[in-house]
Amino acid sequence: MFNFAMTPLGNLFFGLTLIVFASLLLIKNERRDLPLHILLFASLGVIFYASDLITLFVGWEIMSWSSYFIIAKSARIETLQKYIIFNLAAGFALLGAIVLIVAFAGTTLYGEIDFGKVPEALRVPITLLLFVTIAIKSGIMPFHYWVVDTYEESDHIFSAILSAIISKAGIFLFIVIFSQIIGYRYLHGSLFDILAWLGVITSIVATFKAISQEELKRLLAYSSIAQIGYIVTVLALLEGSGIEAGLYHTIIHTLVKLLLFVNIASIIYITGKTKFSQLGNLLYDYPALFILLLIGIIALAGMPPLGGFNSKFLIYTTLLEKKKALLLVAVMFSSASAFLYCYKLIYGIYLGQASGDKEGYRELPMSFYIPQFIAAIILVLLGILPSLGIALFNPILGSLGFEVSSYSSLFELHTAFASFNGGVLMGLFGLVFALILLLVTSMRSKAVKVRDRYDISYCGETPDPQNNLHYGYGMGQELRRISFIRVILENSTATYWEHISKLSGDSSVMVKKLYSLGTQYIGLFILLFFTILLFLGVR
Amino acid sequence: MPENTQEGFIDQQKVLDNEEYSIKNTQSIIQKAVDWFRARSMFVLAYGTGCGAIEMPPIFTSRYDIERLGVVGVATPRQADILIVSGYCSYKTLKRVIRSYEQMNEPKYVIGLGSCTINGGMYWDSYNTIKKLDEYLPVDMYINGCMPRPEALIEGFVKLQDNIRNAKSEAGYIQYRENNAFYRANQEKIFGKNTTPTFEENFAGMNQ
Amino acid sequence: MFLDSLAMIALAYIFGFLYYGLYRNISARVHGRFGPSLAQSFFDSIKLFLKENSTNFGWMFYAGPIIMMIGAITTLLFIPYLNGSEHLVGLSQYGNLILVLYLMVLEPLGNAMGIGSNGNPFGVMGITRGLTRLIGLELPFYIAAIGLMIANHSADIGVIMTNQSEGYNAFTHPLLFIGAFISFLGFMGKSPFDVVGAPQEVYSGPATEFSGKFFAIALSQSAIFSFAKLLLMVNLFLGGAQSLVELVAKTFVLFLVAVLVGNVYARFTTAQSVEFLVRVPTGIALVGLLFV
Amino acid sequence: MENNDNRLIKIYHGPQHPGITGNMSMELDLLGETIKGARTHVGYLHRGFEKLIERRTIIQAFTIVCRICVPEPDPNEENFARAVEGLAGIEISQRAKYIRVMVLEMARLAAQMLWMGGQSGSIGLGVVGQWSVYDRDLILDLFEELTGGRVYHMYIYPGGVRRELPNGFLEKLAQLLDYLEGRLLAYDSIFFENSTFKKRAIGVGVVNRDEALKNGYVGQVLRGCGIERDVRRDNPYLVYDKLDFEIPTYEGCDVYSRALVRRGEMVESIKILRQVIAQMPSEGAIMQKLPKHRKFKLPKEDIYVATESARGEFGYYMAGDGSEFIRRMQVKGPSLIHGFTLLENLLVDEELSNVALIMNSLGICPPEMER
Repeated sequence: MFNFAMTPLGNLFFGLTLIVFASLLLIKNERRDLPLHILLFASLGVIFYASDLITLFVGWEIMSWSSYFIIAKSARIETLQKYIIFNLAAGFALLGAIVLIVAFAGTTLYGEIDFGKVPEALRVPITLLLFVTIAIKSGIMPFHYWVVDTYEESDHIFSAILSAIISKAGIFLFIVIFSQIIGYRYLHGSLFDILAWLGVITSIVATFKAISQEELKRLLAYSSIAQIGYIVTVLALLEGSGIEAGLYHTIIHTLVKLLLFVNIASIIYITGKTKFSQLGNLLYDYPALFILLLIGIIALAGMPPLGGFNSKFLIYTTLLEKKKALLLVAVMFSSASAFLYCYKLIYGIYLGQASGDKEGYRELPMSFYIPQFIAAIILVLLGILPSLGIALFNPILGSLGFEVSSYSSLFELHTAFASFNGGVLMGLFGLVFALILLLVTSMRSKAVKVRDRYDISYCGETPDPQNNLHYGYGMGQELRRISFIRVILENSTATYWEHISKLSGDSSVMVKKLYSLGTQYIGLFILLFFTILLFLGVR
Repeated sequence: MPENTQEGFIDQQKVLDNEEYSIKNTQSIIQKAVDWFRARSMFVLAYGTGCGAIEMPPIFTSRYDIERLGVVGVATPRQADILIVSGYCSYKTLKRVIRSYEQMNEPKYVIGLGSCTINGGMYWDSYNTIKKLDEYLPVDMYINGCMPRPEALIEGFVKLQDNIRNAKSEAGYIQYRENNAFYRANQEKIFGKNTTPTFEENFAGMNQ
Repeated sequence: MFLDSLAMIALAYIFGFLYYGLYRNISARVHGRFGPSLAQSFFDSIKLFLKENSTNFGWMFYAGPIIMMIGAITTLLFIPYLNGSEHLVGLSQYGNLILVLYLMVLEPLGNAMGIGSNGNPFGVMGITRGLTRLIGLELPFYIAAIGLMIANHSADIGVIMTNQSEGYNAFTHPLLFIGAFISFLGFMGKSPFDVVGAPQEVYSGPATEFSGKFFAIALSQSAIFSFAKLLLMVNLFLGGAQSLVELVAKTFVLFLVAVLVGNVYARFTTAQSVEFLVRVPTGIALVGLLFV
Repeated sequence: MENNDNRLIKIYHGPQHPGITGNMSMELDLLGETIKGARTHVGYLHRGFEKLIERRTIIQAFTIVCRICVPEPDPNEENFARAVEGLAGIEISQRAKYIRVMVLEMARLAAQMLWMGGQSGSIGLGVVGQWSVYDRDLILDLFEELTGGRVYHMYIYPGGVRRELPNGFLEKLAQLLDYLEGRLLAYDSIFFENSTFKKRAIGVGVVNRDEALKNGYVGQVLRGCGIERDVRRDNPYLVYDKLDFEIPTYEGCDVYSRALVRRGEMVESIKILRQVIAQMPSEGAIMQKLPKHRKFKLPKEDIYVATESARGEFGYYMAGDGSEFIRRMQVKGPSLIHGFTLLENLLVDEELSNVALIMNSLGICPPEMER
């Protein structure tokens, strides 16, 4: 009944899952429900290693439901409703697509499906159904409505799983369905152009939304949406190099979000506070956490010399090769705007002046550091050896039937447009850092340490510790003065979905009214129905 | 001490001119070079404490153009080398002036501008202004007059540069560090214990 | 390679400060005064290095100027100085334009780290302004860079530079050049885009707490970095230079235009500058991109 | 304002800040860079003038009144002199009146030049300040020639003016006026017509027209709202009723309107000065005979006099008590109401970038606010 196969693609995703789960399960968490987590883990394994559509679907549903029950422990009922409605829709869409494919192809096994047998007219609806599934799971506009609330309200550690792995199930589905099962030659290109634009618009909107957030986890949730937007954009190019770039970004994003969510979970564990306006100046209390977060946001922003740059580089060069200039402009714009929320994240928590006292802070268990360390080390390693990722993806590309990219050394990331050497870059950074540090410390000028954090240049006045000096909330507020960003910030899909829910509520009331009508009306309706049938039949 | 003049006052100019009492010029070559650079580049924190602020725009703009001498205005005390106390200081202002001065990094110099910083000037009998600035801060250069002309200001700067370059007099910041108790006591006369907050801490850090 | 890189840094340091001295002099002439000596900026930076003490806000405070300096130096080393020369190439064969575009952002981000750690609200406001301005600033520049990369089928700066033998990109792609140039004015921190450290608004912005050697490093890096930016503009749009003399001439012309424009415009607010940058130069550059 | 949940941050804009006009301070509550609350802090410049004057004789007091407002000391001297003359019943000569008008208008011109530097500096347009401070210095040179002082003149004296005009002074003044008139065109192109200045200034710092009258705002704030108020016209003193000049008004109520009003006033000042040069009687005493120093006593009466300074109505209330000391002197400058009521209200929901801009356009002068 259920068929499984070990594929390189499955290996990659399952490997990521393994890293995330193994490191996260080490963290002691009294609220965690272990059986459900194991069920979720197993379901992810089923998805990644399935080799027929029914198995895939079963895995998919188990994944949705097991995460539902995990989220249900902490989330509000509205959030749960949002989650389950959207994920049910995703499941139904997937089921619909599978049924249609199987009905015409006659088999559920990946290898035997010939999409050519599906009539032309049905190909677009099937693609659309799959789009809906992928968009809901990965949170592409306008289907990201459930994502942010769910991320915010689920358990702090589970948010990491949601962002790092479960959102990637949509990416996995994209690659498997479109490149392996259906095959790019049968697909309608313009539909995917629209999807690419949807992806990039998602990332722009989510970036600005992220900047204006006040809650730590909401910022990260929007940032997840934005990053997955890039992946979808580059996958929707339907190219081998696109898959390569998408996979690279998937890896980076998984690691980064693992690091960031666990880091923020640690901060919330220590302080019990969840807002930028309540935190600040934790740098000298938790330097290790700070440096880990710094590594995380450097990778998130895609700055050299860490691994984050490699995937951005691949995305850009892929778009350049396809001459998608406008798409590339939009991607770069979004990624340039992302610096602001990256900085807000690190400033709001670790820098600036403390807002409020530090009483009641808890000791952080060492287990919180492990996932962050693992992620950070891999990110640094990928920065030095950028072609490590390519080495990893080449079997996948080969198994999917794409051209394999070549690389001369692991240090160098080579594309048709350009190449760069990660080892040289990292070496240069280290060398310059060391030299300048030497210069600074050996200088004649003594650095006099300020004992009082409030000894700042404050226009001659003396700041009062009672007054807030932490800019955590204010950062990004000024964006509302810029007209096009204001448009983004003040509109949300919430109103749209609320409208739909109101509409469906109204219609259900109508249906209900229909049922509560008197018998004579029902008779009338039946008469009407048959009359219409008769007319139709005569025609 | 040089001989007193008939009025019983010490002739300050004679003190300055007297080789015996002027500070021995014992700069090493390196120190000479360092002092040359310090004299050549002066970042000024022009604190407009009083009327004197009105003669600041002319010296920084095109008529008198003090940037020729390497004198530039900066906004924050952290980068400044020279604090210009321009005119009388009310008690409230004095506190801010002292705080700005303490936030400056050594070497730092103070220019007192106008008669009010010397002896209270016009406001000798005012209840809210200090009379002698050098009871609270070490003043390296006084420029008298009400208003001092821009030319006088420029001359003050040139003299101060000369003093720094040739190490003619002991810089005020050293006095402030070494005779801190004196200044502190005078400041406390005005502010009570409620003086600038990071006063002690800054000096504690410096001695390390 | 090491000596080569050192020579690049030294040249950039000297030219950067000389240009800054020229900037002060030219501005002074516009103001109707003499201005300081050309070497005044050197004196300032050496004086700052020689200050007896400088205020320090903890170990993270060191990081700000250092990361800024790294940003400036790495940007510089990945841009070749001369067209078709073996010398003064630095590490440019290991990098490309996309990398340089990203390295240029390192400076504000590194700055942000150090300034955040001192807890001065003015500094953070300046940083936020800078990062907000970056949103608008990068857009036209990126569009121009993308246009050039697509037109040349390469993201290698050297290739783009040598491909201009028949005509400078500034003339073959004038719209891209105009767009990039306006955003270049912003990158140089000239009016009307000088919102970051606006003294009348946010005290000194990011530099508020920098003193002594930290400020000296910040000044040096800004000299190196502005020369790197000039170099990038010359390489991308003016066909690079065959010799150092030509390089100086070309960068100086660009610099002069930036100075003169900066002198006669008032400062925008942050929102106004982003809106302006997103409307005008981006529009121009987008039209230019369509021609490519 | 309630700082709920640390959303607002508190910063001080001044006293040691390049964006503040003089030694005062604004305490600002910021949400992002948007101001949610503003409080003016003063006291940095308080010298107790009104107290000091009580223990000085009239002649002694005359030397310190000019220090009340530094950028523009002459309206103080004029107010003081006119109040003493009013109380003591001294009538000054026509020639002295013309000289006083000349000094006042030169001072207005110089003050507007300085304002122009400040206003343009507040938006980073340094070049205008460099030029205008230079041009102001040329006026100060004439002042120096006339009175001996660049900034503080101590020239307008109860009973007239202190010194005769130097030889050829009026010709020099006429030359300077021609020069300044030419310079105004340059300022137009670089400042008043500058597209970036317009973009910054139009629609910023809009004063409510009704409140402007109700709260007693004066000067450019009123005239920038299109309300034609000017002490020189409404309540003429000296020889202003014999001079032909207009009161420029603009309807915008914003920073730009106020800038244009000031520009118009510069033109009018030049016009007035030319008329003064033409009309000034060449003969006549400049100084009335005054009682001896210790016998110069003021009757037990009080008086209010007002002069139109470069920033609006500047009034003195003076009361004598029959002794050689002034019993009470109260200064009413334009800055107090502008700096407190108006500025605190205007800044709410404004950007931080516009604080210096608005403050400069209101013409706030802290020394005169605190005395």
